[in-house]
Amino acid sequence: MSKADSSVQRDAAHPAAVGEPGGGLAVAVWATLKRDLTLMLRRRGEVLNPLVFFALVITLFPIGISPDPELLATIAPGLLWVAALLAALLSLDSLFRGDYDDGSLEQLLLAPQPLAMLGLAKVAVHWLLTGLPLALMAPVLGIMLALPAGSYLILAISLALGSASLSLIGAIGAALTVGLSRGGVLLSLLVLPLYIPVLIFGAGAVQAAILGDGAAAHLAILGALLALALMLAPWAIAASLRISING
Amino acid sequence: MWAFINKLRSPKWFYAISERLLPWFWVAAAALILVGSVWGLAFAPADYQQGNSFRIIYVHVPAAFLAQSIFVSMAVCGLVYMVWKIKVADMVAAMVAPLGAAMTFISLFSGAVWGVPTWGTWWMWDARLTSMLILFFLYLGVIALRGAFASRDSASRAASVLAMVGVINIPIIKYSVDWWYTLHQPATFTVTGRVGMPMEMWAPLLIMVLGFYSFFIAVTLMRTRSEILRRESNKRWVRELAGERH
Amino acid sequence: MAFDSFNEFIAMGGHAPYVWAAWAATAALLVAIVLHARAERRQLLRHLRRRARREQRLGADQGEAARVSHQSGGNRHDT
Amino acid sequence: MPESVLTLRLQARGLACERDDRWLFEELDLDIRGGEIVRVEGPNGSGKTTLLKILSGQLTDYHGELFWNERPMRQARQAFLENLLYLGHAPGVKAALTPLENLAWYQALAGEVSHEAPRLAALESVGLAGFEDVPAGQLSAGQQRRVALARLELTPRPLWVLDEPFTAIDREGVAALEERLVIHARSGGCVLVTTHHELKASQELRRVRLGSGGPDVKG
Repeated sequence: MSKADSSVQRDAAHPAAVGEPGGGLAVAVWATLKRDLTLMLRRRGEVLNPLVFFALVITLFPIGISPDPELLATIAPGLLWVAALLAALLSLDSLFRGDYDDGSLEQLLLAPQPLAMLGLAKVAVHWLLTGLPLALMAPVLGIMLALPAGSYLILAISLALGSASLSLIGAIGAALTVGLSRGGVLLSLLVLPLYIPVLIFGAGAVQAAILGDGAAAHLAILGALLALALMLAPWAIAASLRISING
Repeated sequence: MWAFINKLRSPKWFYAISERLLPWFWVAAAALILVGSVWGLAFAPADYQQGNSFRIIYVHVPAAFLAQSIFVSMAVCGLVYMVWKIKVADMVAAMVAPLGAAMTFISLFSGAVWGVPTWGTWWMWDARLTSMLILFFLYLGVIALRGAFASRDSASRAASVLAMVGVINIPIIKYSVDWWYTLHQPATFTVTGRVGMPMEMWAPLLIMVLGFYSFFIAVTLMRTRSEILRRESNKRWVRELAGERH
Repeated sequence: MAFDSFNEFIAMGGHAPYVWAAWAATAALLVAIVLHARAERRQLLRHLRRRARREQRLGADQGEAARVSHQSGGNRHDT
Repeated sequence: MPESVLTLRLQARGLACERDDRWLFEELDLDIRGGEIVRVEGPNGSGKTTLLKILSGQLTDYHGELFWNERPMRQARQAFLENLLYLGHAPGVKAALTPLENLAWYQALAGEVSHEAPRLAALESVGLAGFEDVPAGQLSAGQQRRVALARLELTPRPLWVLDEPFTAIDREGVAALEERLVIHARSGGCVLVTTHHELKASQELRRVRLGSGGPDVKG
């Protein structure tokens, strides 16, 4: 007890002495990354669900359309991209919901760190455990859709790049709807139209690789979209979280 | 400038000033739309390729213009509301959203009907129509989000943020859809926006566009006035206003 | 005038269904928007006026009493 | 009194909060200094939680002005947050993490690099010794609340804003917490609290009453 009391007085006299600015942010962001990763890895089902969903949706298409490899090959880039996009959307609703329900979100808002950066850490975890695995899994499903050789690497790279933008944009929607009891469907309605540019250039990259046009331009545009999203989305996420916590 | 912003803070002031402006916009809207319609339907020459079906342009293009402008105005209102906490701005934003969705619908519907004589099909994934369709979904998202909150203040803020996010995305969506379309373009020509349209064709179009804008302003003023009364119904000036008009 | 007769005007060079469908739908929607705005305003004013009358009946003192009566008795008198 | 007390001062001038055209409270003036326990009272729906959210910097759409150590809140926000510890209705404890992991995150969130020893000590002080590595989801509601309360010991902050901190805690825990609040105030800290539990009268205790008749501040 006495130790704590003496430090209370010290801090009251020198408010700035608590936590060094600059170093403190790195510590907080790192701890948030670590915490969210630990949380997700303790509930492995939630990490696996989007991947299983991805594989299932891809299985539906040959059954629903035709097993003809030539036909599948022409639509494979778009199918893989759309299915991955929907799979990433699936896990978006839970991005902030757990923290909202148990009160951690309030604490996140009151941390003496920029909320945008802490939100970014949470989005990064979402990408690491959803977007990245989807990108790594896509080539395997590409084989099942007879995706022409030479486009597999581009498929994985475009998905890895694009899904980072999707996580960032989607997090805005998740932050806006986290205070609503049934925000799930609304979230898709808000977010899907905003996903379209990423889809166009992502699927376009794979298409271009198949045609042998070189996908560098597409990947560059995907990178530019990601840079833009990285600059703007964290602020929108922070503002949205502040709105939701007041709801 | 500050004085003006401070005046805007008062819904009562907006209510008074809009009462004087409103008739002018109604008159302008009615006159411009009437002149533009008669001119466009009966007097403008038929298009050498599309014949008379091209007259759909006089409703399709003004609606499309308005649909985009309304989204921008909604985002600007959202920004004004978030930065200066001017409630009238949020009321305007709430009132224009359905109007914008309606305009998007008109432009989609007229575009689809126009597609039959031009392309021989009701729907073509034309760049403009596709962008319009996405815009329609964006409108539905903003309207749905505003309706989903129990607290009106939170709903207003959330809708403002979404409108601003949307307006940043609209040019990106538009350019990426244009690019996507040129990549997959089938061998048809785009229906609107050709260069070298003669004056007899674009003059009525201009008049119709102006008429639609006047209509938009008039409807927005009118509905915002209603919204002011609704939200301020417990304020004294509204009570007095209601008391006077027996 | 781009047409020689009224019948030609109506026929629109064979494109009549499309041109008139697009124009009619637009006109209908614009008129509906205006009618809705008007109905909304009238209903609101009627509601406000009814409330004002009710408050005048309820008490000569319009200030505080009126507000209280509205808040507590709104449902009772609305039927 | 040590000099440090002078530097802890939270003021509100003409504070008013309107939510959806309803005034929760108006013209509220507060001057809270170190060494005080301020209990915010009022019936349900009188805006107690909202007031605490405003005073803890979560809600920003209020009318009136807030000052932290004589500086407007807008400018002093960073310094204010570095001195604040807020515990809300929900304990903010992750069910899938152990109490130790929960505390580690909170400590890092404050920007402090730390070791396990202070966390263990904090858990022990709230009677959770032996539960350090049990996932919080397996603890009772009262024990989860205690994990949150361990933060009072873990990160020394002069200003405590506590919304119903006595919820779900047993009688001994209530007594210990109550005592802890008094000790905190006596050592120069400040406590802002809402609770249905009747606090023992002490010279540090002040009451702020919210209600339909408007706020009423008693010394």
